[in-house]
Amino acid sequence: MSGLVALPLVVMLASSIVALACLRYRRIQEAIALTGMVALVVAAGWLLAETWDGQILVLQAANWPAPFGITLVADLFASIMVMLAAIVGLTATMYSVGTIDADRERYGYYPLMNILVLGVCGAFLTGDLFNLYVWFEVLLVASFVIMALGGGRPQMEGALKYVALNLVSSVLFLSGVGLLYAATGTLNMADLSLRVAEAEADGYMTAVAMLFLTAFGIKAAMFPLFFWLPASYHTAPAPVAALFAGLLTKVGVYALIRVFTLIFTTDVGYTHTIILWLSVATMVTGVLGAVSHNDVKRILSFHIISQIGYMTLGLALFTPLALAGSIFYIGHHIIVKTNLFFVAGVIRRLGGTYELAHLGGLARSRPALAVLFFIPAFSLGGIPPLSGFFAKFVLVRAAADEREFVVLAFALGVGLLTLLSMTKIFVEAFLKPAPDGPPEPAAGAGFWHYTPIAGLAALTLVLGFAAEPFLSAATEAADQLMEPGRYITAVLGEPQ
Amino acid sequence: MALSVFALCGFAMALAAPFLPIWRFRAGGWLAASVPAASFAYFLTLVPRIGDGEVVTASWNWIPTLDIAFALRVDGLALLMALLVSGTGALVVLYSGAYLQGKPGLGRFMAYLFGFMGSMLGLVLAGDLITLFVFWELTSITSFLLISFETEKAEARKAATQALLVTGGGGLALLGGFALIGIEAGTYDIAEITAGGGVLAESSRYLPILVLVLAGAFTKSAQFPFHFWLPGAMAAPTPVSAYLHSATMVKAGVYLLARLHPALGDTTEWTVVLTAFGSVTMVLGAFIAVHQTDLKLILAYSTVAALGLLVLLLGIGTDLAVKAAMVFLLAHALYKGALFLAAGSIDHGTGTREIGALGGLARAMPITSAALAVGAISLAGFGPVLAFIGKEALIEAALHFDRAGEAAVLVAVVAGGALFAVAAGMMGRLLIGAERAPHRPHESPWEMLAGPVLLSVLSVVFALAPVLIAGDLVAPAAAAVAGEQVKVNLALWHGVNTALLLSLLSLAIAGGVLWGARRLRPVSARIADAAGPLRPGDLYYTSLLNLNRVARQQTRLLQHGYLRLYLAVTLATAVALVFTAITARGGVDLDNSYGDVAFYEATIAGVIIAGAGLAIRANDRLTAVAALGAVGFGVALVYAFFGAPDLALTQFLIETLTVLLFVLVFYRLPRLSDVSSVGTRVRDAALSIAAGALMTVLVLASITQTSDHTLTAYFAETSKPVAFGRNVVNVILVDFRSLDTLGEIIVLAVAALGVVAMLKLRREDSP
Amino acid sequence: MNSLVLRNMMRFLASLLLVASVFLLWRGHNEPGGGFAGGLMAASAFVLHALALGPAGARRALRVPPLFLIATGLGTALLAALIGVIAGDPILTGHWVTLDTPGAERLKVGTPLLFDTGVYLVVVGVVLNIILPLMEDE
Amino acid sequence: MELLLALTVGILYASGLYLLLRRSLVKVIVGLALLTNGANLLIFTAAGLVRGRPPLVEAGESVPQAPFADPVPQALILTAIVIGFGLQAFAMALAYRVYRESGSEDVDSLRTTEDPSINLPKVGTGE
Repeated sequence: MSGLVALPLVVMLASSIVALACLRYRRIQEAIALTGMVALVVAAGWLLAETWDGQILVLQAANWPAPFGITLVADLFASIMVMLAAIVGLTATMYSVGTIDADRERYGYYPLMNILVLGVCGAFLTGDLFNLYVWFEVLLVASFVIMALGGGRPQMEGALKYVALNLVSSVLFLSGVGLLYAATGTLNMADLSLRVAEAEADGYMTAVAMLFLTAFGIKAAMFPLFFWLPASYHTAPAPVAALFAGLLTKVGVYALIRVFTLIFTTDVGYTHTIILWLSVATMVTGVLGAVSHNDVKRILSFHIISQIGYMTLGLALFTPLALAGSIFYIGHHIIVKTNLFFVAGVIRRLGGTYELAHLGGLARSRPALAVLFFIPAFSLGGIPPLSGFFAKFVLVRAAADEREFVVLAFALGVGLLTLLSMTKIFVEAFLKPAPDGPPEPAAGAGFWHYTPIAGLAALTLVLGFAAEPFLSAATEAADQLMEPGRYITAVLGEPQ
Repeated sequence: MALSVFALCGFAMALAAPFLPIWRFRAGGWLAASVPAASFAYFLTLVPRIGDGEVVTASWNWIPTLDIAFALRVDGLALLMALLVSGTGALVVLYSGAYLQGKPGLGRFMAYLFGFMGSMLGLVLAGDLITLFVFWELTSITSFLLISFETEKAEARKAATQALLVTGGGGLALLGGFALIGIEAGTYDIAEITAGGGVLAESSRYLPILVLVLAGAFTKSAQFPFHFWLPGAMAAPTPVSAYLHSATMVKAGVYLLARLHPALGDTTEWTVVLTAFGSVTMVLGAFIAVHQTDLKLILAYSTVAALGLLVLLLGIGTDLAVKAAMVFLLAHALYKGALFLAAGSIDHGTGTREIGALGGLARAMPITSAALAVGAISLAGFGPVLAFIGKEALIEAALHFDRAGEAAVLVAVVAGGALFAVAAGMMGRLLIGAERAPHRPHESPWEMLAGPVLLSVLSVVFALAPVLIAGDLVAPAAAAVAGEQVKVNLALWHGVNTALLLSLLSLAIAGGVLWGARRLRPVSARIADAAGPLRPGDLYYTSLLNLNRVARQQTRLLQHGYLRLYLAVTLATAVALVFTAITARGGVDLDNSYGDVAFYEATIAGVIIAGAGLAIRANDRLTAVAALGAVGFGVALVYAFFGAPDLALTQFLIETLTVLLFVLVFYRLPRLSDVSSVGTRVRDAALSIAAGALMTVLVLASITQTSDHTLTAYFAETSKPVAFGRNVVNVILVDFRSLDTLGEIIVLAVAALGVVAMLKLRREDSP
Repeated sequence: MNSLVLRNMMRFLASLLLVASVFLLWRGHNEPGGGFAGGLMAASAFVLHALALGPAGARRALRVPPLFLIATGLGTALLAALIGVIAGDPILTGHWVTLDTPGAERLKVGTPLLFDTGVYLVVVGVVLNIILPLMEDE
Repeated sequence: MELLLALTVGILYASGLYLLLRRSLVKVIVGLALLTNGANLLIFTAAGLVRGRPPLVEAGESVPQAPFADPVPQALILTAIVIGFGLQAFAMALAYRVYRESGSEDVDSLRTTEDPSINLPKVGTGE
């Protein structure tokens, strides 16, 4: 069954190649992209089913034994992430079919989407640090192009900042890999875990760890490295913003969690304390940014940052429960945030703007949409029994366990401000009477918009009401992360 | 099973309500009311069993991973509350059907109302802290929806948001408190926690737990200084007010305190905080009520006072006090429900709630007036009503309170006096005298009268025959709160005793208040003006405004749009993190002899460095390209001289292409100009040099690290025999690490797509 | 300069570069070179062509759109990656066949070479896809 | 030589970063190119230098003759160079497009979508 690990990558690569070859035919491209994403969901589901009970699937690509070749590893955490990527990919593609303009499609929108998801899945599944760099570049360059595809001035401004800051991250990452290889002579992450543990305990390894923290911190949009995110996300069309908001920063978080549970665990007292306070700062600055804005998309963008803080908080606390909280939070956030950007897109289509001041009356004219916004929004606000509540609760409990009361207070306070923002959007865009005359003629929304929204909303409900299987999976995944021995044995075989 | 069905049927109705076709008909209301009525009947059947000390439970292992159960548990306290919730629920649904008949959105309103009822029932019946919390937050959300029901009113939206934020904030604190309780008690099961006795009270986390739980309870139950949201919530339609304020939501906080009393109560902190806040809230609520002219606001502030009273009683915490609290809880639910429904009826029948504009309604609206009268008598606490028994019990409890009995008595008497004044004013203005109203008053339909009448009748009946409730209802409830059996003997007439005398004293105070109210109004208005910014309601708005201001300033500071500064901060962070790591961890090892330098090598390095320097100084494009080329080719030479011909070849070819690209792209761009100030340049230079220096240090340090060459050896040994290639680098690229190469060509392909898009996309449109 | 002479010279040089590029690809497994360097060299043949005779001429000489080359190259690499899977091996596993050429060293042809050919095609397509539009963009 | 190359790496980083912080778009792009070269050279130097001796197996032999240069960093750098080239090309096209859309190559002028002084009335406070 280990060949299964490569299946998501093969599926995405194949569909992107075919879509690339059919660049001239819009409908065919859409059909291929959709088929590819459905196939990815199936592949990811299969992979998840195989790893659900804690088994770690390992594939030695090109059939060279680890640590010599490149190893693909699907532990439960990776499988969960691939599944989430598949869900976001599928829904975003569906939404795109109803939204994306012919120009973007002609210049490769769908193949790029597929490649983006390919890069994301590759990053989740690889067990090799340099290969991780490569997948990061794949997803990054695809996201660059998608971000810039609009071609107008706002998109260009956003894309430039996005590109420049992310390239700095790539350079730092690459430097880190080089320095780590120089010190250990290996690139396989399981092997690195062993070698770094044996390395001298001077400043070198910690400094290298900080390089990785900065590099991944930029991708994850942590404080004070997040500037690219609010600078760019709001310039992208709704499905792109949704895909980016749901998925991309989480790749950074994934990499942080992977590296700081598998490789850099020798100096936890130092490294994870830094992550802890950066997480708190991330939560606070992000939510304040959201409070300061009155534009639906900008509010949502800043909230991403704030919630990244929660996810890295779990890593920083570094207990099985806390990590389980992080993982569950990631899953919840990906589904909910993607959906909120979709809804924002529909709000824009119906109301002609993202500005709260010019919106209103949607609860009356579109009650179903109000419900579909209500579910993810108040899930994000942490209202039980929606998914966000359990995500927050586990982290709160973990922080209380560790007696981090200051952190706990911040986490709860930020939760309140999140609720404030969501209420603000709900009240202004939905409850408030519609202002006279929309600024632009409304575009309307149909099957391709509502289906992904309704699907994700349903998932949010399932993730909340029937949280147990997901929480227990998150716990199992966290246990695997906290005991790297299992991962290492799976990759390198039994120690001699 | 039956328990869960009857507890949760509200949610089923909530989901169905918007789609039910019954709301257009008059019968819709009473059809719907039959659902909570059925629940009420079910809970009534439990009364004897619970009275015998039995406990009815239902439980599912909801989330075993986190030890969270979905558990329902009916004991005396839960049953009392459940009866109130379902009973008033049925009456309010019936009432709303008529009150809002024909209004658009009645289905939606019913959905919210049933959702609220389900949440409230779940809250009081929860046997697990997390289950309780789930319903707790759901009551906040559903009441948000109810208060904002008339969405076109800005005031309603504002009040709803305010209520949600205040109670939601409290809810978050509560969540923290519950998490701590879970850690200390090792369970979320309420029965186990309360049976644990002093475990929590003696734990080291007691104080944080208490603070967090009280924050939740006080916000929900509108205790000072959080009382301001409650009158704001009057923007809701009247049935909502009745429901929120009589039986339910605001009592949730009190309920929680009562529920956790066995686990958290009876400590000095508990007693002091609860009695203090309860007293302040009670007096404050009563005195603000005196000054109100809007019927609903009068009732709202008197509710604040009543909630203060309940908290005060739970703070005192003696058996007497607990018993008084339970009686008063029931009494208040009955009379306040009647009053609110009657007030709605008056609003409905006359078109206003301003008592100044009303008068002499007794004739035109006799039934409503009668109910109002009973309610007012209850509010005053004098007469054959259950509230009187409650008030007597309160004074009795205060008298026997050994810590600060005198103060408690004083509070009760003073606040009681003010409330009496409120009640008297209300009755005098509304019922007696010449008929006055904006339009001709008319009596309401029977659906709207059933509630106030029934509740008033019960108020009187229970007062006259307290035996109906003492043993089966109040005693088990009090036992659940006290954590032990409590003897409950209720009677309307105890003879002339201290309590009665004190009641009479408060009557005198009421006279004083009534007499002084008009004269004192200018004074109190001036005080209010002076204390304006400190008023909790204003404090809420100023803090919201300040929050907005701070958020704006922060965002302006961080997200200003200058890419250079973003880069600078990012870079500074990296430098700071790496530098601190090195110094904090004892530096890095640099003791090493670094080999000799051949002349040609030094030359190459020199070329690279010179190229870099030139690139910095270049102010025209050609120089920049040339400088870049020098660096690139220099690096290629380094590769060539140090055993990397493939790299050299590739770098050489790439460099050529890059130069070509630069030429093709940059001849279209304007002349380079650097307009940064000297200060900026110095700052940037310092930052860059620091980063570069750190990199140099790390590279040097890397050489001293003991590295391992297993990989290299393996590749060298297998490249030819197993992978059939003599160029090890190429074999790595296309075989050992071919996955990297696959990724690499994907990157190239995407970059090519990107370049084409940037050059050609919509070029027809752009100028 | 005489444009005819230049044109012929360029054509000759371009053909030479193309041949050299295939050689570079072929020998890459044993000597410095490989698909990437080969692809770059092939691309520079067409760039040279374009510099001398204009991008349109280069596109004609190429016969297929660069994008098609990219897709084909990626497809070839994927194919090479999947051949091993049919045999039940992990993706990208090398499989070799030995061609017995009389007289010479036994010739081994395998999926890594096919993979490298994919790289070659992608690189040619990419470089041309970037350079040609730039040259056309006035 | 390690010392000299380490110094060179540092200088490449420093100059690349300095250029990245300029207002001129072209300089930013040049800075990125310098940084890419710096990172590649860093990997090369940090992994250890061996003069001459490429990791090639002589015809007829089965292993390369020791000492030979470590092939692993070379393979990594090769991949990195190519990726760097792709990004560089895209960044240049992007810069060109930015210039064409905004009519300026001053990075500081590119903040029309983020200018915090453009803000609407406060919402949610009831004002």
